[in-house]
Amino acid sequence: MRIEITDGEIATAEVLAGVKAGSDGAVCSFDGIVRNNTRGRQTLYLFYEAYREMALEQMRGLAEEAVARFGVRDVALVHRLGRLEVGETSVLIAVAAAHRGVTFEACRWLIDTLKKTVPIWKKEFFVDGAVWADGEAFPSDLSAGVRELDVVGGEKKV
Amino acid sequence: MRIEITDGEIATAEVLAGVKAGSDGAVCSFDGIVRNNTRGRQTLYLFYEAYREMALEQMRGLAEEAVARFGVRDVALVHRLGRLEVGETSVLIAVAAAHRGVTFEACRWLIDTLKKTVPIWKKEFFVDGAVWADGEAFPSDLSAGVRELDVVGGEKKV
Amino acid sequence: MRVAVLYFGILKDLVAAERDALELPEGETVGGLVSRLRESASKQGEGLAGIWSSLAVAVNREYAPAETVLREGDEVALLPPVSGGRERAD
Amino acid sequence: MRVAVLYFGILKDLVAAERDALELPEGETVGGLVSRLRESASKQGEGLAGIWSSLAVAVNREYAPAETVLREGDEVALLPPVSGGRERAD
Repeated sequence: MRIEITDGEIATAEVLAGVKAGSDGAVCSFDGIVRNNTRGRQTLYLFYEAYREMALEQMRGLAEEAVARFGVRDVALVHRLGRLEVGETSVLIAVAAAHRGVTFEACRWLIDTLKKTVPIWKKEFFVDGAVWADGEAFPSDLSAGVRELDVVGGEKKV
Repeated sequence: MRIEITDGEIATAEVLAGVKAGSDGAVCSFDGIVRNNTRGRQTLYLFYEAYREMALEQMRGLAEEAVARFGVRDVALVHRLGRLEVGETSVLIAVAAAHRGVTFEACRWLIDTLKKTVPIWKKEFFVDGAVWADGEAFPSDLSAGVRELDVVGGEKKV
Repeated sequence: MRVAVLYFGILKDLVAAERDALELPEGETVGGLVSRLRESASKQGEGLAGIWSSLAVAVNREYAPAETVLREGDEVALLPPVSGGRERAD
Repeated sequence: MRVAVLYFGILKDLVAAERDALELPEGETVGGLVSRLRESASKQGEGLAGIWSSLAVAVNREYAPAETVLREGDEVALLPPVSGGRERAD
């Protein structure tokens, strides 16, 4: 399994070629790329940052879970950090298996789960300013503790 | 839309790079590769043949239908013919859109539909012989006429 | 009238030809043509019942139902089930 | 006891720091620590209510619930909702 966080360009062709082995009949891949706009606002570039060591551990965990859950043979997961221009790949996922059905399912699950649980954030730079992109709420098992606390904390302080 | 039937190696990196444009945030791709075995029988190589002009027209039609049906921005569909070795790509599909959900759905639909309706066949060469791979039954709107005929023909001849 | 008949995949091996030119009566249909070919193959001991009932037929590169009436110069292709990469449980 | 606190994303901009070292009473929990930080931020006029209630917390690089008891030397990271590439309708 090739699990990587990199500061340079992602070598898409090399990652895809590397994930294949003789018993595989299918590779499904997902390529997340920097769009030229967010809700119509023109993007100049993005800046990705991560809690790097934790993100890498989370990515390893997801890859292992994908193999166990979907029965695929191999997974590659590469995320890039730093400044990315429009059109560049921020994340590349590739899944190999004998048959195609599970490669689609595992690849979709990996990108959906990665984007909710792996500690990576992006700041969007527009002509007229910059914002940290809104994230989705954490899955309840990761954030519930803090949410509950929020109510308790509020009572204490009022 | 890059729709191609080729006798040489598929240039995966070039096809993937070519399908992206500025407004895209996601590319999902599928890579069908020659496995080293079929039901445990060791594969030497495969030979793909097509009703070439019709296959190309069918592929064009599928790509257009995918854009209309899933609202994706662009599709690339490349199939290789001739002798293919284990590990080589026989078919490559790439789908680009602003958001990832539709790229997965369109890509999956394209490969599933291609493998049922585009006139391409493969012969599998093993150490101890060769067979044309069993195909799936045609979707009923493509084959029903002939099936019905089959019964009529049978009656005529008995 | 004369039509061209194309064979693909396993059918090509079975009839040992890629292409035929056939003389048919006016008004012959796709279904009628398939029946003729099937009968002729079975006379030559090449009957493979399964394949004839699972065919699709294309006329001038478009899938065509059995009732389609053929015309002079048509290109009729007999297509065994497509196997570009059928999924199966190993 | 002393713990390291790491800030990421929007929170890093908000508290204008990447990393803090905090002295805490023995037995302090993840939840207690977040309350302290939140209170201190709001005193400095940096309150951004939404962010504090949507955080996740990692202790030594693993997600940790509010009741987790902290220990000397722990690395506590405050994680705003992940935005590696949220899907949204344009």
